[in-house]
Amino acid sequence: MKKLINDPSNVVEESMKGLARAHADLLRVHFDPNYVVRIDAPRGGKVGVISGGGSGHEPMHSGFVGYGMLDAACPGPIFTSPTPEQVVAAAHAVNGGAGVLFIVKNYTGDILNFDIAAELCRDEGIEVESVLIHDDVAVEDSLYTAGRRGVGLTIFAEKICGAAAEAGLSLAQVAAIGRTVSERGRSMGMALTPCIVPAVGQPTFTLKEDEMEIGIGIHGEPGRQRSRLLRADEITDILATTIFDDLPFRHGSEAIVMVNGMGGTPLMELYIVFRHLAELCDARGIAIRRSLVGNYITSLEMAGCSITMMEVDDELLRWWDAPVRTPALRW
Amino acid sequence: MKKLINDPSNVVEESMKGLARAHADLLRVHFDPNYVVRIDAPRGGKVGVISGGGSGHEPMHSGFVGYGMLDAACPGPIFTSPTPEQVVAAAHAVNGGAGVLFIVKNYTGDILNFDIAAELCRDEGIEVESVLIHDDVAVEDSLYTAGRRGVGLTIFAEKICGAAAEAGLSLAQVAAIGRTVSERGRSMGMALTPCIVPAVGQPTFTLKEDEMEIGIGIHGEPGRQRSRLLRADEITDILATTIFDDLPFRHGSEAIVMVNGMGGTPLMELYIVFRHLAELCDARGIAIRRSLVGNYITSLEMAGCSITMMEVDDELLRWWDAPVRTPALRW
Amino acid sequence: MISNVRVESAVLIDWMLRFADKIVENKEMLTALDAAIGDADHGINMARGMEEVRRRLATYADDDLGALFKTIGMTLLSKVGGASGPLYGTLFLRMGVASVGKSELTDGQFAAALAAGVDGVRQRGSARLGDKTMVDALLPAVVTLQQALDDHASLCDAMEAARRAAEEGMKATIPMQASKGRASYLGPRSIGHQDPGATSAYLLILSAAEAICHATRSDAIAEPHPG
Amino acid sequence: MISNVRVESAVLIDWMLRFADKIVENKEMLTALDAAIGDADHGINMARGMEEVRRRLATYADDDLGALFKTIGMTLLSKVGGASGPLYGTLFLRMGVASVGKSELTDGQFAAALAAGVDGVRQRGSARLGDKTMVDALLPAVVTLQQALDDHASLCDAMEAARRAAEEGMKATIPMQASKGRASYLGPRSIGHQDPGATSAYLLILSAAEAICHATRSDAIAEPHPG
Ligand SMILES: Nc1ncnc2c1ncn2[C@@H]1O[C@H](COP(=O)(O)OP(=O)(O)O)[C@@H](O)[C@H]1O
Ligand SMILES: Nc1ncnc2c1ncn2[C@@H]1O[C@H](COP(=O)(O)OP(=O)(O)O)[C@@H](O)[C@H]1O
Ligand SMILES: [Mg+2]
Ligand SMILES: [Mg+2]
Ligand SMILES: [Mg+2]
Ligand SMILES: [Mg+2]
Repeated sequence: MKKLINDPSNVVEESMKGLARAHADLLRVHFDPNYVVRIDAPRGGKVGVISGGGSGHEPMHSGFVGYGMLDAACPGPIFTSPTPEQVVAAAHAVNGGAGVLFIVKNYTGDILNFDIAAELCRDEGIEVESVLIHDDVAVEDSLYTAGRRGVGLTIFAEKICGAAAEAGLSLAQVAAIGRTVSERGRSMGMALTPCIVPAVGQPTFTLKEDEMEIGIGIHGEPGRQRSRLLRADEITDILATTIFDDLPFRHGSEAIVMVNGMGGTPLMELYIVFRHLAELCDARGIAIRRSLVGNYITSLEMAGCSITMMEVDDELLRWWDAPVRTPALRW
Repeated sequence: MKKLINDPSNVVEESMKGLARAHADLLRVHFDPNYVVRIDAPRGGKVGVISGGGSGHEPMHSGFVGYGMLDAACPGPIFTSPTPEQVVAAAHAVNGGAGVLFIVKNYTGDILNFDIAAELCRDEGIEVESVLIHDDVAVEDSLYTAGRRGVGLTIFAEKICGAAAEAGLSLAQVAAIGRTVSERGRSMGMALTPCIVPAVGQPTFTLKEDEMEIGIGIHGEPGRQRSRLLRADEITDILATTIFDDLPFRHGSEAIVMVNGMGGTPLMELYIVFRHLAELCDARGIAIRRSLVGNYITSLEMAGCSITMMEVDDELLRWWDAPVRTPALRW
Repeated sequence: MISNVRVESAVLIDWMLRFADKIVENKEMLTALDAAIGDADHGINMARGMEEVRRRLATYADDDLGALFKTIGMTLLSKVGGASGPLYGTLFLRMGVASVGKSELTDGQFAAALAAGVDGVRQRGSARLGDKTMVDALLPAVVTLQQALDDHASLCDAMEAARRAAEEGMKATIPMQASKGRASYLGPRSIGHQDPGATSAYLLILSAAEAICHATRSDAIAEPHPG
Repeated sequence: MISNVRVESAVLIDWMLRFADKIVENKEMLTALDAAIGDADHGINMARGMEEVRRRLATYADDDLGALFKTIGMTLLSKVGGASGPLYGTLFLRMGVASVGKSELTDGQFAAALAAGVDGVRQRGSARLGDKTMVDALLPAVVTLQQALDDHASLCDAMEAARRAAEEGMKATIPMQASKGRASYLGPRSIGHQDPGATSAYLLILSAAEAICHATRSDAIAEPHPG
């Protein structure tokens, strides 16, 4: 295992310390329980937007704490959802009297911990709403399973809910906008290489030189299907077509599009994928209104990419375009 | 070789196409000869700031084209400096009558090609100044060698010269500021893993599971020294101390500091390194005035990091803080 | 006939210390099981939680079993995270609710408290038998325990039967396709692997059987020669 | 005595086509040499350039050797990049300057043009003998060529001597520590590897010797039976 770390059991805390030093103008960190919070929290009368989840997906979530996006992030251990204690402490830190919104990715662990946190917050008189993100089209959407995983769309929800909260909308309104985001977005990812959880020291799966995994999540878990290594355009075809057909995105749809790197893939390759995705959108008459290309929701050093697309109207675009000032997203 | 590419011989052009689609509001691209240019170039009366070099270091240089930074970037093939033809064409595209500044990294290939380009530009009546970046303290600085490589400080020079040019300073003034940057900055890097040039298909060197390279450049070349794998703090000690002692940075120095990822290292690890670097600066009485943590000048999918530090005064800080709007840097 | 064990604080703490030891010993194994169909952290998660439980119980004095179980439950809830933290946390919190004000449990009370805990797990996670989760080990265990007590077995014997049921339940997860938790994302690829949560749940029941039978033997030895 | 060869457009184009073939054939080898002490692109760079030279020369008609060399030089300059592009580009541009207006070169003119080219390389890169660069193959070759012609050798024989000198110069780079170019960053670690640029330079001189000696033989065969 080759990593720039000191001790596998301290990676989350040490990196939080570095984050705090590097972005002291935007955020501060709290330990035991661990959370990252906007420098100016709590803001009276403003809905507090909170997300969280396992670490190892940086910059998500901590890198999106700041003006116009998250009020707080609760980083769990690597790939392990945070505890209710963390979430409750973060809720206290950001609650300005207008309630808090939890943006929760659809994993059993995240849901259970955020649900318990919500119960505890409500017991203490803090109003809570939750938005569930479950955008991964690689996973079957069935009543008899845990449903679809929450992946790249989380960034979109954090940006858009953050903007709405910053504009002073009510908790119910911000939550409603978050649910619209959740309905309109779809994602799918693939991996060229696995990743190594520091405390484990071994890759969670292995792939031969000529193999790849299609339909992976963001926790180093194997995907839905192993396949021989394809060219970038063929991979893009598979991911994009599955996404297009699922929502579906149609001729005339307008979309915000993200080509996301899993952590170990060079930016150059992500642009190669974006290039073909744009060609496919052109061919289908889908208009790309905004885009992100880069590492936004990663799996440690995994090589690979994911595509996220969300159908938008002018209102969602306005929230997207609203100013944001965080370590990893700013305009 | 596991990469999201189609054909090794098209990676640069395909990724330029993706870049152009993703950032059509900031830049456009030109092929044969290849260059990336600000959407509003040429701007009358403004010095044009141009850089370039081999590809494979993304986001450098193309990701820094835009308002307040580069007017044009000339991407060569992977790890191969661009040709004079590219540079001359870019100079024509950005020249607004106030001349152009070349920011050149100290490699024989880059110097030769930019020198020839400068000769050709001057023949055609375009005023040219060059700033040479040679900040890599891993390399011996001797009159009898090619001197120190240009690495991370290039980003600082591009940002600061870009801001000065945007403010309307003359070519001589912008070049003088660039030379100040060049004098005051130092860098050093290390690798945990090598990288694979697509057209080669093999790593340029190999490292055992318990080995690392200290003092690598950004072209997949081996470093000055192979060592057993150390902990993040020990690695940071080596890089930082070499940099501190070289300038030297003293008690009371103020600095802009970058912890840069080589491409395949997760952000979390870079923050772990930054954390310890900040502790070392505290201990020496060096004030970190601004910082960057992330992938800014990479070597394809290489895992590892580099540290860049530049001593600053209030004037340099003002240029650093000036607004910038590029794909990879914006504030 | 073996004397009835007194299920009091010391026995329950012994249960937890044995469970903590087994979790730590089997940390890599549990993580490896989770690597195959999950995200390779179950052993790490459980060890983080149970080491903290062990620390807190080292100096634990309160005789009230409700408080004891609540401490265990809250510790797991605030240290484990993931799916298993809230689930095991809930198990002990519910056992605590069932034990409030008591300093010892009868056989039947113990079985009922455990059943309440497992019921809490089912409610929290809404998993059913066959979903390939910890419920597949826990539910057969509490059902068998109650049955054996109804059949007048000693608590030690009944727990041994429950242990066997948990073991079978754990093994039965191997051929299942997961429909709850992270393994469900794998679809048919989840088949052929033993569920990590069912495995840690088996260790929980195994530890309980050991602690109870150990206490029974100690009591049996102690009784003929009362102080 | 072997007749004097007429160094005209066809011979020089033959030289370039042979050089292009050898570069393409040895692309991997040159890149592997560059991987050891550089950045693993020398073969790729040179092949990109020489394939373009080959394409342009396929339909090349102009008899003026100055124009021919300029075309070659500009092609390399605008296609190769890196250190080798401007250096080889300069070599041919300088040969072009030395050949302007001529449609054929005498032995001495050819040697002088090549010497001017190599001198251009030295000026551009300011490398000296022993710096572990292409100069270590090129300089011995032009010195030996001039010497052999001064000693009245035929151009073919003189080029064969030059080829041997280039080969020795190329091999002599192995024990050198680089002090120019990318390999210099390696310091002592550059010792023990053959310089990639010296290797391509040897192929250049080898191709020239082959083209000239081939033309000499063709002329020799052609001469006894003039059209
Ligand atoms: N809905 C559920 N109900 C009961 N148990 C569950 C449920 N979801 C997951 N589990 C159990 O949790 C175990 C995984 O725990 P762990 O790896 O610690 O958490 P995570 O899945 O969040 O990484 C699974 O093996 C399974 O037994
Ligand atoms: N200053 C110089 N003078 C002469 N030749 C040089 C000089 N610097 C480098 N070279 C030659 O260039 C070769 C490398 O060429 P190439 O790999 O194509 O370019 P780059 O080093 O830019 O990647 C070296 O092997 C060396 O022979
Ligand atoms: Mg987990
Ligand atoms: Mg090169
Ligand atoms: Mg798990
Ligand atoms: Mg090279």
